[in-house]
Amino acid sequence: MYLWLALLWIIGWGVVGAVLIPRVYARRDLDVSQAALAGAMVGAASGPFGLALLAYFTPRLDWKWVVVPGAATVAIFLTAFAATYPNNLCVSNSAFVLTQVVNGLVVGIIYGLMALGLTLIFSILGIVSFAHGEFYMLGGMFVYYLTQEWFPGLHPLAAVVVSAVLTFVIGALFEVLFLRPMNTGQVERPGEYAILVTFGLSFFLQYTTLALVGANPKKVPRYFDYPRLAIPGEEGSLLKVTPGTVRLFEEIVIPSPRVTAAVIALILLGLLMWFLYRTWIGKALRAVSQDRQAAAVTGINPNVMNTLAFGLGGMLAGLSGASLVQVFSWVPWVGTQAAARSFVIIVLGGMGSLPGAFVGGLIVGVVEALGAGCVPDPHRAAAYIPAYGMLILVLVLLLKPTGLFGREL
Amino acid sequence: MKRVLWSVLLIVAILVAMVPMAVAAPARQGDAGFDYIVVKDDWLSKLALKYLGDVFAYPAIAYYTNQKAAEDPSYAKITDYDLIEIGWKIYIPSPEEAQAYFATRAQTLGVTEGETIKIGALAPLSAPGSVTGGQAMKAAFEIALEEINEAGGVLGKPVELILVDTEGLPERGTAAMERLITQEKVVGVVGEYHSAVGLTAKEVAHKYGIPIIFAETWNDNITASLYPEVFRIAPLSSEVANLDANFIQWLGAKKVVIMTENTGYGIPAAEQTTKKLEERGIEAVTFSADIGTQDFSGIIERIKAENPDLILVLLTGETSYNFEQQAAEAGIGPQDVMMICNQVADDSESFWKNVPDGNLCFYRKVGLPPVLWNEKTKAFAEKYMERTGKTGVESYAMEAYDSLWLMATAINNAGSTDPQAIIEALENIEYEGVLGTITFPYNSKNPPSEAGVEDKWWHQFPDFAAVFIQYQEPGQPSSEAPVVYPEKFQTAPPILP
Amino acid sequence: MIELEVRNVVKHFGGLQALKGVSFRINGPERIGLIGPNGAGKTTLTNIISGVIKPTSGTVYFNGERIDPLKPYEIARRGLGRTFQITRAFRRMTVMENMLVPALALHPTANRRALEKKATEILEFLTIDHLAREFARNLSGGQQKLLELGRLLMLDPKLIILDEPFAGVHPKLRQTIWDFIVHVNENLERAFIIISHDMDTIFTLSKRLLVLNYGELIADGDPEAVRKDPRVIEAYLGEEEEEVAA
Amino acid sequence: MNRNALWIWLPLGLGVVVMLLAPLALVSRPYIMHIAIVAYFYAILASSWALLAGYGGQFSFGHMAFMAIGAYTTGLFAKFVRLTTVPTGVCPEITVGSYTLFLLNPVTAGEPTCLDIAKATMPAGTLIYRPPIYVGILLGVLLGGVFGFLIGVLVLRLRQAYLALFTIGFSEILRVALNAEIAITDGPNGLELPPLFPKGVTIFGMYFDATSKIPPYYVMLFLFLGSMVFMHWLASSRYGLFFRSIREDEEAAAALGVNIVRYKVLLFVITSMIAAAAGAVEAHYIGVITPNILLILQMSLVIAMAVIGGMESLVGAAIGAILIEFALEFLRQNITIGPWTIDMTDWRLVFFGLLLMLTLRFQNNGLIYPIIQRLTRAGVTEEIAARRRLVPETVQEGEG
Repeated sequence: MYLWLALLWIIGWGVVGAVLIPRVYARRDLDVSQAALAGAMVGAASGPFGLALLAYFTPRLDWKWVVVPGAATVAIFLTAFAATYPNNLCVSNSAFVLTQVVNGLVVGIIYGLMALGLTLIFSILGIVSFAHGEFYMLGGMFVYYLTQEWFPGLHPLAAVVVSAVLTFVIGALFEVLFLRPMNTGQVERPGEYAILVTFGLSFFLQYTTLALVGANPKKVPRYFDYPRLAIPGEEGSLLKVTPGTVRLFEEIVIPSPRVTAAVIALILLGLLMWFLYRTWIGKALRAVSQDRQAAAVTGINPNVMNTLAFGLGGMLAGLSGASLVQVFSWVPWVGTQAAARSFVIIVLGGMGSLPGAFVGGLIVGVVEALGAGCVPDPHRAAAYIPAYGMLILVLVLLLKPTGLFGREL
Repeated sequence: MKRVLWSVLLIVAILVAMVPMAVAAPARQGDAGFDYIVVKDDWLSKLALKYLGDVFAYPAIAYYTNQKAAEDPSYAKITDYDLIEIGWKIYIPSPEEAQAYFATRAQTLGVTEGETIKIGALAPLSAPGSVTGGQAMKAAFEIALEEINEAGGVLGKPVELILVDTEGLPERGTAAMERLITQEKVVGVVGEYHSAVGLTAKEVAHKYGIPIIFAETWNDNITASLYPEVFRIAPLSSEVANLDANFIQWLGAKKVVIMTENTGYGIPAAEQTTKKLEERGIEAVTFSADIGTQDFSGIIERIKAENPDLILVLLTGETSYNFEQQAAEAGIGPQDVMMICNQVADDSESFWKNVPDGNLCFYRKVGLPPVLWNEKTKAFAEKYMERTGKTGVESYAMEAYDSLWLMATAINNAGSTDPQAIIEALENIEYEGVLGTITFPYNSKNPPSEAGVEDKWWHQFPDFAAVFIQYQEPGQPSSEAPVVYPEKFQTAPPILP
Repeated sequence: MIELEVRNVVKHFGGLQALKGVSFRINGPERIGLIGPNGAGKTTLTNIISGVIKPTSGTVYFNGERIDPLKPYEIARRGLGRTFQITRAFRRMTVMENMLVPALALHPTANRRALEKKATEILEFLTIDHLAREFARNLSGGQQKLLELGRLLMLDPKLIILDEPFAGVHPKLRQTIWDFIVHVNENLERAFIIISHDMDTIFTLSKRLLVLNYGELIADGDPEAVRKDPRVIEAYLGEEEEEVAA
Repeated sequence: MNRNALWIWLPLGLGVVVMLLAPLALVSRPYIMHIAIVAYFYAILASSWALLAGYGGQFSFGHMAFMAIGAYTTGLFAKFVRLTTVPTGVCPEITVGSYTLFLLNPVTAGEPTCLDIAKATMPAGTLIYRPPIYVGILLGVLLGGVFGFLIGVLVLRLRQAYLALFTIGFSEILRVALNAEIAITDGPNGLELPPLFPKGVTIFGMYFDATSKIPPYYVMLFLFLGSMVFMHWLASSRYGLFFRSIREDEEAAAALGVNIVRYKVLLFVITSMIAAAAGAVEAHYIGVITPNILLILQMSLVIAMAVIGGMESLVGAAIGAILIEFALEFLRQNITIGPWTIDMTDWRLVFFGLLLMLTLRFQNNGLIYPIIQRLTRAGVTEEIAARRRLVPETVQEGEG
């Protein structure tokens, strides 16, 4: 009951604030870039009182005006939630909440890696690849076929590397064949063309895979069996490792394949950062993403960079697939939801922002875990999983289309 | 101009691609056979299309050429249909000769020349349907079809099976039924996996009065609408719930978590099971998830907090594997609490690959327990596993196989393809199948209302057997996994975690 | 009546002061050149007058009505037309369709044939009437500039702001544009504000010159006076090289 | 009427005549009729999407969501709304005159609704009516328009990929909600709807029962032709010019006096209403509607139809949709399990994806539109060349 009242308050005054405050600011010739978001947050947190003050004094809006009332809104929501469902595990059991958060973070790292590929493509080519999920699917499929069917006994990590190369090649090939014409003026509406042609690619890859490998779920055994380990000791251990699980503080259990996947993802992130910031090609890529013309003048061939970026982007998706095929069962349509999640992440983080993709991945991971963990009705909790991310997407696009770390639109 | 040319070319290409599929090109009549020297870019099917008007008539060319080669060495000998060389002399038969060849060939297969009897089949073969299930059913249909035709077909004519993809979508189910009945003029329809599709398909069958035997649609309402055309050899959802509840009670569980999929199969099944469990004083909590959910970690923590003695998995396909393995990894797998895994676990190779930590899983298997397998079941299982490379036979494959055989038998019994006659034959049938002896005791002569049973038993195969099997060693093939319940079939006691 | 009054317009972009209180008046069908070094605020001023951006402070009146709070399309419908620095023809529409957009926006219920006739006349003057059914994307750059001018005239504007009308145009077409401006200004009595980097053209073409430098209006007068203005000379000293490049 | 116009109107007129008379030939082949009805349904969706995206440049992936809003509105209306002569006293209701309009409460299967409870107390002979189908359809169209307005206003600032992502998000949320709220929408099982003419219909003295395909064929055909005529009129009126100018360059259009906000929102409202109408009629025809029609796969089908036909042409998109619907159905037919098996179920969508990509890459305007354009623009080049000679002073080439 309290919860619904609180939600009504938050949404109602949030909308009022989001609509009203920009108008007030515009009328007074003030900077309105943050007004919608700040208005929504202040409205949601403090209702008419805060809004009246804001409209009267019209202070300069910086990030504080978003973060503080934002936090207050979350606090109101949580309080109302706790008051309505005092027996909910998210209220009564801190270990449970912690487990959910840690689980969300672990998965979020991998989501982030995948979204990083998408954001890399966006920052260089200026397009959103709708075929991103299929690269993720292919990455996993390649590892499965390499280690289980074609070369049994091949070390999974070697297969991960090969699968990365293959997804890179597919991405680069597609870029050369279908996306390059965009830059040479052969295509009338580049933006729309890019959406559609990647869409077509997604269709093509998914159904070709289905026709070739069928619908039976595939899975690779976990890459590493961890040694048994307990720190400091078996009793009251802080960290306890068994072949299949990693246990923190006795309470938080993370399956080991996920830890492996997250560690692979973190290593890859490091490699990617090194590549982008320390190598000549990486610097050239970043230069192209900042200013195409200027980069071209300094002798960087933007076409090559495009191919490289699309291949790399596909490869990152493929790598996250390759590291998750030991966690989830793999079918040809496995990429659809993963792709949708990547869209959410890059919008949340800011399109084209690398740190944004990583942070966005963590946030989405945690939100999904908490959503599944905390929504009171057990029937709805999991059924709405795909919607949690989409809700973030829609809200971000409405309130702050540039995302957390985005450049101006 | 160039663009228009392109467009016209592409459209023409599409249309040309469609034409041979829509209408088979008529064979040219009256031409005599002749010799032909192979030139560049020839291949047999192309020649067959060109001279015989049928792209699939190439075996006839090979047959006659080889016959001539036996007498006259100047003719080439074709051992591989895909390999002909430039300069080879081959013999292109006249269309009559080609037809004669196919007629004799058909006879050697036990099929008489002439029109075929068409039976329609429904199965989900593309997403969002359960492609896994659909493909298994398809393989079973193929086996049954071959056997039927080898045994001489139906009413002395070969059976033609027209399998239509329903995509798991009710609206596609309607379209598929419309097509089968009005376009293909099938005399009966068999199959289907998804209950949601079954619910709409039965309406079309009823509208046109064509008999349909449902293979794997468990929803009670399918038979409960008392349509004379609708038969079912799959179990009833509510009865399965009853079986599950009995088993759970027998295992001694006090608190059960049901993890179900958010579909026309999962939701009612979970509701019915909950009801049956409550009648037995067992507490049940249901969690539901979208099909295709990958990450269950959030839900699994909640299930853990419920502290159940038993988890019943009503998810299907890869979603069930995802849940079972993740539960095992999080410490509430089958080795920690009792878990009734989904029946897809019966494909043990796939199961162990996807759920390596799934030892001690129970699963329900509809159909006869292996100890009671008849010769037919064993023969089918062998063929099926050979064809699909699987290590077990799913119940829906058995049901698909039986549904087609049942329809063929009924037509033979009826002695005609008249729908009314077939329906009557089905009502009186007593057919030995891989599922056991199939009968439909609650029919127009013995309606459920008079027999004192619920409407859902109408035209329902009542004796569907179901046993519970448990994997007791990691990697165990399902054929070796023991039956643990019911006790009269028990081959080993259950191992409780 | 043509009367534009810009009163003390100030515009900030973050910390940057793009305009520092610009005021001027236009009365009647004048032909005004607006010049200034790069970054002087010429485009900002145009955008404020046409309503694309709002001034931080200050007001703009057009024919006695305050227009700075209005939306761009409302300002356009009041008879204040503009072009953009880069050519912005509607590329996937035919020349005639390009011409009809402003006309129908202004007179939604007008007889289409009459509008087409009017458009044809304008196109004839601009020597591109034979291209009426051609898609704008198939026109050369100069022809697209001509189309933009013609399209603007269909809006029946009282005051026309042209942003670099001669940039990158073939010398022969340049003459056509020049004639067009003079014709519309003198025969149809419309006012012009022309922004250009091309000093020769602008000094010859305009009757009055406004000079912006660092967001301030440093000169306002007839071309000869402006040419001798020490502040203008100072502003342009050392800028000549860049001007040519632009 | 000149020669060119004849070449356009003749085939179009012939096509319409064929469509009108087709049932005479197909009366014994309901399956072909069925495909035709579904093809018209997709044609309406593809052409209205072409108006939205091809003309207006609003790249929405939410078109199926509006269709679903239309379908579910009329479905829920038929499921929950009843009229009676006596107030029930237990259901939420309003009484107007001697009639009471009331809502049934959502219940899980098997439980009694408030009407079942109320029936016990109602006097004998009380009449309970289902409101007519067309009211539900109109409501669906209206609600489609309302949602179109809301989405149109919300996405004003968003371009291209952002708009695409926003609309995907909207449509996914709707799908998940329809899936999860089983008590109301019947979830993935699908909401069952009464047929378009529950009691059958008599046209020109001929009676057609509720299951006959002829009345729904004509309803869908007239909806299709009607919306085509309307959209064609709209596209060739000033609205069409404004939509296209907004697609080309919003800022330039505004500088020429076009009220961008108004026309963008209007475009969303109109196309959403058309989609909703198609969805409502289709849902009644099929008899069941499931949330799966909101899968991105279904949306991509509509988009691909429009693209392959030609996004910038309403007629092109419609023809593309009809051709592809028939092609997909016939390609599907090839799964015969006889001596030879060609598994088209697996490969047909592969070819379809390939066709989409190749069309985009090499035939940007689709496959149908260039042909139409060739007819409508026949002679333009010659005319330009001819008139150029008449105007010798024309300067040949600028140096853009």
